[in-house]
This record gives sequence, structure tokens and C-alpha cells, in this order.
Amino acid sequence: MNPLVPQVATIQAIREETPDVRTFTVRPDDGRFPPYRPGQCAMLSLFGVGESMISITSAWSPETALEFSVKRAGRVTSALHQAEPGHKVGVRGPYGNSFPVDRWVGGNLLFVGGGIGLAPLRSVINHCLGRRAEFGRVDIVYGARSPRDLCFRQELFETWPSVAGVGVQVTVDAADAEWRGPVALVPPFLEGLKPEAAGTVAVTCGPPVMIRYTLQALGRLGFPDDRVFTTLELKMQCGVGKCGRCSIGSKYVCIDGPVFSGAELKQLPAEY
Amino acid sequence: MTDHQAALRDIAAKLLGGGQVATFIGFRAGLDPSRPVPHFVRDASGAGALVINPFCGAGLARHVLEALEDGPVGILVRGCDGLGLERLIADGRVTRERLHLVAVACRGAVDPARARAILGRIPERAEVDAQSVALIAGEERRSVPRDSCLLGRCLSCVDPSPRLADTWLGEPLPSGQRDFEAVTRMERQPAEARYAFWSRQFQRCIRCYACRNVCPACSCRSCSLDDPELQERATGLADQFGFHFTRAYHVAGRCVACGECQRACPMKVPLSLLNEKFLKDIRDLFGVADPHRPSATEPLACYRPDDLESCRGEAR
Amino acid sequence: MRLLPSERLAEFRECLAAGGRLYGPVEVDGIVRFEELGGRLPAIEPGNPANSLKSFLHPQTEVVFDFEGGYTDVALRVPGPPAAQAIFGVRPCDAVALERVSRVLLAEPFADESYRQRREMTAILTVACREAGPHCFCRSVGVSPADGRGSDVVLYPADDHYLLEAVTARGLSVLLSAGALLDPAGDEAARAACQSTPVPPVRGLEREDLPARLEAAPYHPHWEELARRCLGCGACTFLCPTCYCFAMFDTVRGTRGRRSRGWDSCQFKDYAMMAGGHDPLPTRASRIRRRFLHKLSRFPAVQGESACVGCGRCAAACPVGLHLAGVLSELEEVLR
Amino acid sequence: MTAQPRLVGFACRWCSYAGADLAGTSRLEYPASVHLIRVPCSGRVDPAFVIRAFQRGADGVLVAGCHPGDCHYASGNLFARRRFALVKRFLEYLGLEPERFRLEWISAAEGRRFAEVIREMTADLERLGPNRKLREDP
Repeated sequence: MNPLVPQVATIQAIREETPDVRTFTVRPDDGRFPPYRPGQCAMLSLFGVGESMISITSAWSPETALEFSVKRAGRVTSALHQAEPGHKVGVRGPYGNSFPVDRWVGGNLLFVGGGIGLAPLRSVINHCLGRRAEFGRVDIVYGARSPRDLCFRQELFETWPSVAGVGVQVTVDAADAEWRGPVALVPPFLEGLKPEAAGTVAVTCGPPVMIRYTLQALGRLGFPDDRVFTTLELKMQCGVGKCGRCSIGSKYVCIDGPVFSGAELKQLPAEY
Repeated sequence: MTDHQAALRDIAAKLLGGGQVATFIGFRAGLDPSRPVPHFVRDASGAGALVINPFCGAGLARHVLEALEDGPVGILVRGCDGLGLERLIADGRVTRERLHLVAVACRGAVDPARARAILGRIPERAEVDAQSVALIAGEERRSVPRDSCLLGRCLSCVDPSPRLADTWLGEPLPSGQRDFEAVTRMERQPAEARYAFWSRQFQRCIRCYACRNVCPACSCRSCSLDDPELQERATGLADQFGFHFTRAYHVAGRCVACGECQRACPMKVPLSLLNEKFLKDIRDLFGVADPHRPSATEPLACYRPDDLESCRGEAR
Repeated sequence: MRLLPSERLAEFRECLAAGGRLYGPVEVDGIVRFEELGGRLPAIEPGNPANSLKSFLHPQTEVVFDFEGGYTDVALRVPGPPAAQAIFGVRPCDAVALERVSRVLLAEPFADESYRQRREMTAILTVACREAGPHCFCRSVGVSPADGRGSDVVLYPADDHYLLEAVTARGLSVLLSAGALLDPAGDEAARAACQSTPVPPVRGLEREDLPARLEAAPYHPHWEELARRCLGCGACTFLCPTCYCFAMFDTVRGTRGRRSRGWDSCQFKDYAMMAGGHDPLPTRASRIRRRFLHKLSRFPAVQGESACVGCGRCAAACPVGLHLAGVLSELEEVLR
Repeated sequence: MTAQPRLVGFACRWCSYAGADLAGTSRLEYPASVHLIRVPCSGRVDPAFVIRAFQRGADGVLVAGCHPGDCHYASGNLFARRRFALVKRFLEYLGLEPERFRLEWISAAEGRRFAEVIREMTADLERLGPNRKLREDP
């Protein structure tokens, strides 16, 4: 079987998260999609337009369809935003490594997200909350450009805070008239919260520049490099470690990533 | 030409030393003596690396675009380089005042691959005059006809000397008029033979974009050939015809016939034969005497009310 | 080992052509390329044809699938398996390159299926080198003029005959099918001669600490110097037998369409640029550095061997003389 | 291949496009297989568009603009005239079929002329048969 040929799938539902982010619920027409782990991605395509590597936002279970939260950015994602329920898409995957959740058992978890970067974190957050008893405190720190750019509002403001031992802190870069929460960029906001580093694993994802400063902030907060994880995003064409596009040093983000520890990241050239 | 090497180094050192230019663009020796490479000298002490000889084949004009970001540029200029720079100036990409042109007349550059094939080994030196070329390696010196080993573009060159210059090395040579003989020969072929010829040529194309990237008339920041709506990545024969049509048409009226595209093509697609067709038709239809030499009004950026109405419908 | 008298070369060609499409180096319009041989004999000249073997195994463009339908209904059609082909007159470095590329493209669990099928349907008949071409430097990157890796059959040329060695089972069956033309051979002098063919070394390449030295100087100003000279075209990458990068693209005609893939070059300015404009390789210097480090440091770090096989195509093709051997000898000087 | 040749027309919105409208409202007969693309001026048409139309399945391409002297922008059609004179000759030079391409002047009042040009071109294209040389099918 050619790994570049996608399964045909149908968009079942579309939820508007923000003015430029929509979550697509997609079910392969043959009903089967291999089990996937939190942090993995899939190639989502529109026939006649092209493919994009998108992280799978849902947590796997045999019955649920796949969810992809897609920010409108380029040609393919713009076309996806024009799509409607019932439209056909191509999907292939799952690709990449995943968050080493089993190694985190017994520890506290700190998730730091920025903008659409909450999408890959959402799958691992929900996965960990599904195994709530295995972890200590769970803190979620999230920021976006403005209040209307906050993704997954329901989970952010209702579902997650209602789980015992889960704290959610939300900030925005710039407030609007209604916003009464904190106004700060994520990295200094995080540093201001002074999370306890001992016994805690930090997981971050967001725009490249946010990741860079968040990693520095986590370092100053005392998080060792091997207890910090992030997920990278580079341009991809094949998703299966052949096309060369997402190479970074001697790694391919599509198969060796997208999840890297801070320690692994330091071994790589700064080409992300 | 080689005689001017010492003078060139001198001038470059003075320009750099006096702060008149930030970069001097010329050639330096490559790994192989028959393949000098474009070189960017940044301070006076580096000028000693400059060479000038009949193996200097690459066009230099295009390189000023990036070098100018660091300040004014001094540059070695032969006829073809001069036309390329005129093109960049006419297109508003370069200002004349930021260039110091060191002009030299050129009798033609040797194609290193052809020279090696003739000699059976890498030539170390060459001498080019109006009648013949001498290829020299060790004790061996062989005199061969110009058309056996010069770059194709040099054989049809009518501009041995640049029209713009700030400093001259030696004397200019007289310029001539293009005769478009090769285009005329192609036009006389039957249509099916022409189609077969171009099919064979275009099929070889690997779409490396060397022809575009080397071209002094292709300095657009955003290029139609990168636009997937206008140029798909597919490489079927019709796609290749489309690619070469668009490339050639988009330099029509601005091509300076420097032949860099054809020199750069790793698949030896005779791109000059496309460009020259446009030049010839511009001459014939619009009465432009030397259509490859940039002028105040580009032939396709102007019109005459009395332009032949017949040139609209008929193909001839 | 078998022996093929030179005068039976045409018959040998016919025998190969009977097994499928047959390609080899031929000179057309003043350029030697691998093309369909037809009635011609392969042009065996020192050095390599302009295009590389990858044209036949990892082609410039190929169909991934065709599709037909509209927004709410679509059917995919995957192309059938490739036909058998043989390539006659390959140089050892090119075959070694194929073996290097295979390590990536055939890597599990996502082996590149169309490449795998083509590879299985292709017989590679290599002619070992008795003379180095003008741009050859195979020995500097651990490849020999008599290298058999990646080949199915190696032909070692002697004055009036070729010594034939089957390297793989596929090669053996090729030799069996041509059995009537071949004599049992005793003398292995032809192979020994090719094994000792001199190939000029490239300064810098033979240093074992080269990868480390390159990685240690990622922002050396010489990369910027190279970037001034480089035109940013893809000639070096498209002709390189070990460059395998590709892009995927869709074309549509009404209700029918096609997804294809085709060569792409890390030297193109939009190579790594993402939707939204973020570009991890924003400058020409960063892209040149990527290419050379991939060839000489990063690919070897994973695969244990250089991704350059010393074929010299980049040297023949680069319009501004910015090729691996030349750059390496420049770097050798500036990194000293 | 459909029986009727596929003709793509780039029509200037100030004249030829209105001419086509007039042909329609005057109930003049012309082949229905023409696909008109409205452009602001014949001078807007990049020859690359013409090639693109051929690649995407056109058997013939028409660029239609205002008569010389009538251009809404004074001179767009005169630039187009120079440009497409070269294009036509270049198509021939490449061994393609220049008859598949025409540049015509059709005013808003010339519905009859529009229908006539389409009929003529369609007849020419029927004689030439389908475009094979420049058509790229996926």
C-alpha cells in the first residue's frame, strides 16, 4: 500500500472556535483509522487543493471520529475553511511520535499553550484527564492574541476547571472591552505564576517564537530540559520521513517528532 | 584579456581601499583552472585573488542585486555584463550611481567542457582572437576554430564591449548587428519539424530554474513561474511548452541576449533560440533596430497608433 | 564471472531490450543523458551522463493517484505497477547512490511503495570505470571505480571484452538470459584494473573530523560568501543522484484531478516556508548550509555513510561553480 | 473529445463582453461552446493566461478588445496588439498551431461581429481537430 495515498473521509461536523480556527470532525468512510496516541498528527487533504499536516486534537477511542483544529493560514487551510459538513477529505496517518505520557505517571503536569498551539495539547490534556488518578496537580496556562482568539472555550472555561486538582489560567496579549482577565504574553505570564518545578513535567506548544521564550522561562523556573516537552511544526509534504522538507539536523519532525524534549531540542540546529 | 589582470587588481584594490565600493565583483580561480568562479572581494587586500582570462564564462550582472545590499559595488564588465546591468538599471532594480564599472572588451569565453574534450585534458590557459582560439596545457598548445570551443552565446555576440563604463581596461572593440541567422533557419523548417525539435528540447528540462535565476531580466521579486495557478509543477510535454513559452515571453522586449540562460542550462536547452525569436520579431514588426539593447522605451511598453494592423491576425 | 566480447555488445543490448524498456547513456543535441537506447549502444565515456539514475526510479514527476468526483463524492484510482526496465551503462557511483537513497525511501514502516516497485522491476547494469571523468571524486567519499553496491550486474571493461559479474539474483538471471553470448571467463585482470583506476582526491573530504568541523561552524561567514555566488536554482539538487526531496501537488480539470509528486529542491526559496510565512530557512546561506551539512554530516550521522558519491554532476552543472568538491576545498581553507 | 471545439474567450468588459451580451439579446446564433472570461481590458491578458487555457483543455483562445482608439484606458488594446502579434508568431515558431489563437476587436455594438467571430473560429477549430499539443490532461 502506498503510504502517500489517503483514506477518503467525510467531514461530519464543523465547529467555529475563533474567527480563524475551526474544528473539523472527520470520519474515514471505511470506518477505520489506526489507533493514535496524544501528540500524533495526520495529513488532511482536499482533493484538487493539497495536503497539510495537522495535529489530531481528539483523544483516541474506538468510537470517536477524528478531530482537527485548523487555523486558516495557507492555501489548503483556507480551502478547508470553505468546506461544509458532508464534503470529502483525504486523511492519512497517524504520523509521528507522541507525548511520553506513561513516563509522566505520578508527577504534576503543566501545560503551556499559545494560540492554535493548544490543539495538540488538547489531545494530551484530555488523555491525561481520562487517567486523572495517575497524575498529581494539572495546570493549564493558555494565551492568545485577543479574547476572541481563544480556542476550545468550553473546555477552557467549563470542562477542565471543573475537574478536581486542575487549574486553568488564561491570558491575552491584548484585551477587548469585555475581557477582565490578565493581559500578558504567555512566557512572562507563566513566569509570574511561579509554578513549582519539582516533580512537574512541562509541556508547551504555540507559535515558534512563543515556544522559544517559554522554554527559556521554564529554564529559569528550574524545569530541567528532560522534563520539558514541546511539539514542533515544520512544512511537510509526505509525513512519512521521505520528502526531506521537515528535516532539522539529522531528525525528521514527521517521524522523529513532532514531540521533542527540551534536551533533545538543544541537540538540534535552531532551524524551526 | 589576461594582460589586464594586474590592472584590474589594482583598480579593485583602490576602489575598495578608498571606500568607493563595499564589494568588487569579478572572478577568481576555481578548483580547475578552466573554471574560474564569480568572486566578491570585500577589502583591498583580497583584490589579489581576482583573475581575468578567456575561461571567465559566467555573467556577473545579476550578482549586483544582492551585493548592493552591502553598499556600492564595483564590477568587472564585458559587453554582455554591461547589457545585463543596463537591463537592471532600466528595470529600476539598480541605480547607476551605486555602481563602478570596470570595462573590458571581450573576444569570447571558452566553454571548459568543449575545450577539455578537444584537448583530452583540462586546459590551463587559452588565448582568444578574432580568428581562432589557442588552448594550452603544459607544453601542448593547440589552435582551434572559434566555433569549436567558445560558448554558444559568444559566437553570436555583437557587443564585445560594454556601453557603460567608469574605467576602461584597454580599448573597446566595435559592436555589430545581430543577424538572427539561427532563428531564420528554424523559421524555414516545416511546422512539424519545429514541433518535434522543441518537444525534444523541452522534454529534457528539469525545471531547475537556473535560466530564470541567472537572467538579468528576471529580477521580479514575485515570479509568474512560481505561481501554481500559472505554472503547475507537472512536467508533461504541454507543461514544458507552457513553462518555456512563459519564461521567454516574460523577458520579450527586455532580453539583452546575453545568453546566460543558455549557458546556465544544465540540460542544454537552446533557450537563446527562443529569446532571439522575440528579438527578431520585435525588430521586424516594430522597427526596433537593436532590440536587445535597453532603451528609454521598451518595445512592449509602448505602441504606435500605426503599428501594423496585420500583425494582429496573421501568423506569417 | 562471464566474458562478453566487445563485438557482441549489440546482441547483448538486444537481449536486455527483450526484458523490458532499456535505457542507457546516449548523446543527443550535444548532451549525454540516460535515454531509451533503441538501436544505439550506450555511450560509455569517462564520467557521468547529465541526468542521474533517479530519473527512472524516483522520477521528476509521478502520479500518486487520480481522482474523480465532486465535493461530496470522490473516487481514487491508484496507478498500476510499473513495467520492467533495465538501465545499461550506469557508473558505479550512481548505483551506490541508489543504494543510499533506498535507505531513506525504503525505510519502514512507511516504505515508499512506488519507489520499491520500480526498484524491483529495474535491472542496473553498471560499467566500472577505467578512467575518471573530469569532475569525478568518488574515492574521496568512499566509493570505488569498481564499486558493485546497488548494481545488479557489473561490467568491467577490458580492451576487447567486458568481464561480467552478477551482484544480485536479478543480475544473475540477466546473465542467464544472455548466456549464449557469454564465455566463461578466467581472467579477472579487468576488475583489478578498474579497482586501481586513479581518481584525484578532493582536499578536505578525506578528513574524518569534517562533519564535526562543519557542524561546529554553522554561522561561519563563508556560508554568506557562498550565498552571494549561488543563484538559488535547483540544478545541483535535481541532478544529484542522492537528492530525494519531493513535493506533492494537485492538478484539477473539471471533475477529474490528480495528485502527483515531483522533485523539489532545498535551494528554492519557498522550500521550507510554511503557510503564514514562517520560514526556518529564510536565507540563501541557510539553505546552502542545509544542503552541504545534509550530504556530509547529517545523512552520515543516521546512515553511516556520506550522501555524496562523488559523481561530479554538481560540478558539471552549477552555473557559478558552486559544487560540493569546490566548496569543500574552500571550507577546508577557511575552517583551518 | 466533445464534438464541438472548446473556445475560451477573454473579453474586455467595456466592449466585447457587452458585444457578446448583445449577440445574446439579439438572439443571434453562435456555438454555445465558447467560455467567456470577462477582463478589464484586452491589455490585462498575460499571454501566460492563453497558454493556461490551452493546457486546461481549450481548443482555441480568443482575446477580444476594443477597436484601436476606443480603449476605455486609452491604449490598453494597443499594448495588447503588439504583445499578441509576438505571441501568435511565437506559437508558430514552436510548431504549435497559431490558428487556434486570435486577437479581435469587437465593440459593444457589434453583437453580429461577435457571433461571426465565434462561428468562424469554431469552424477553423473543427477543421484543426482537438488541441493535443498544448493540452495537459491529468
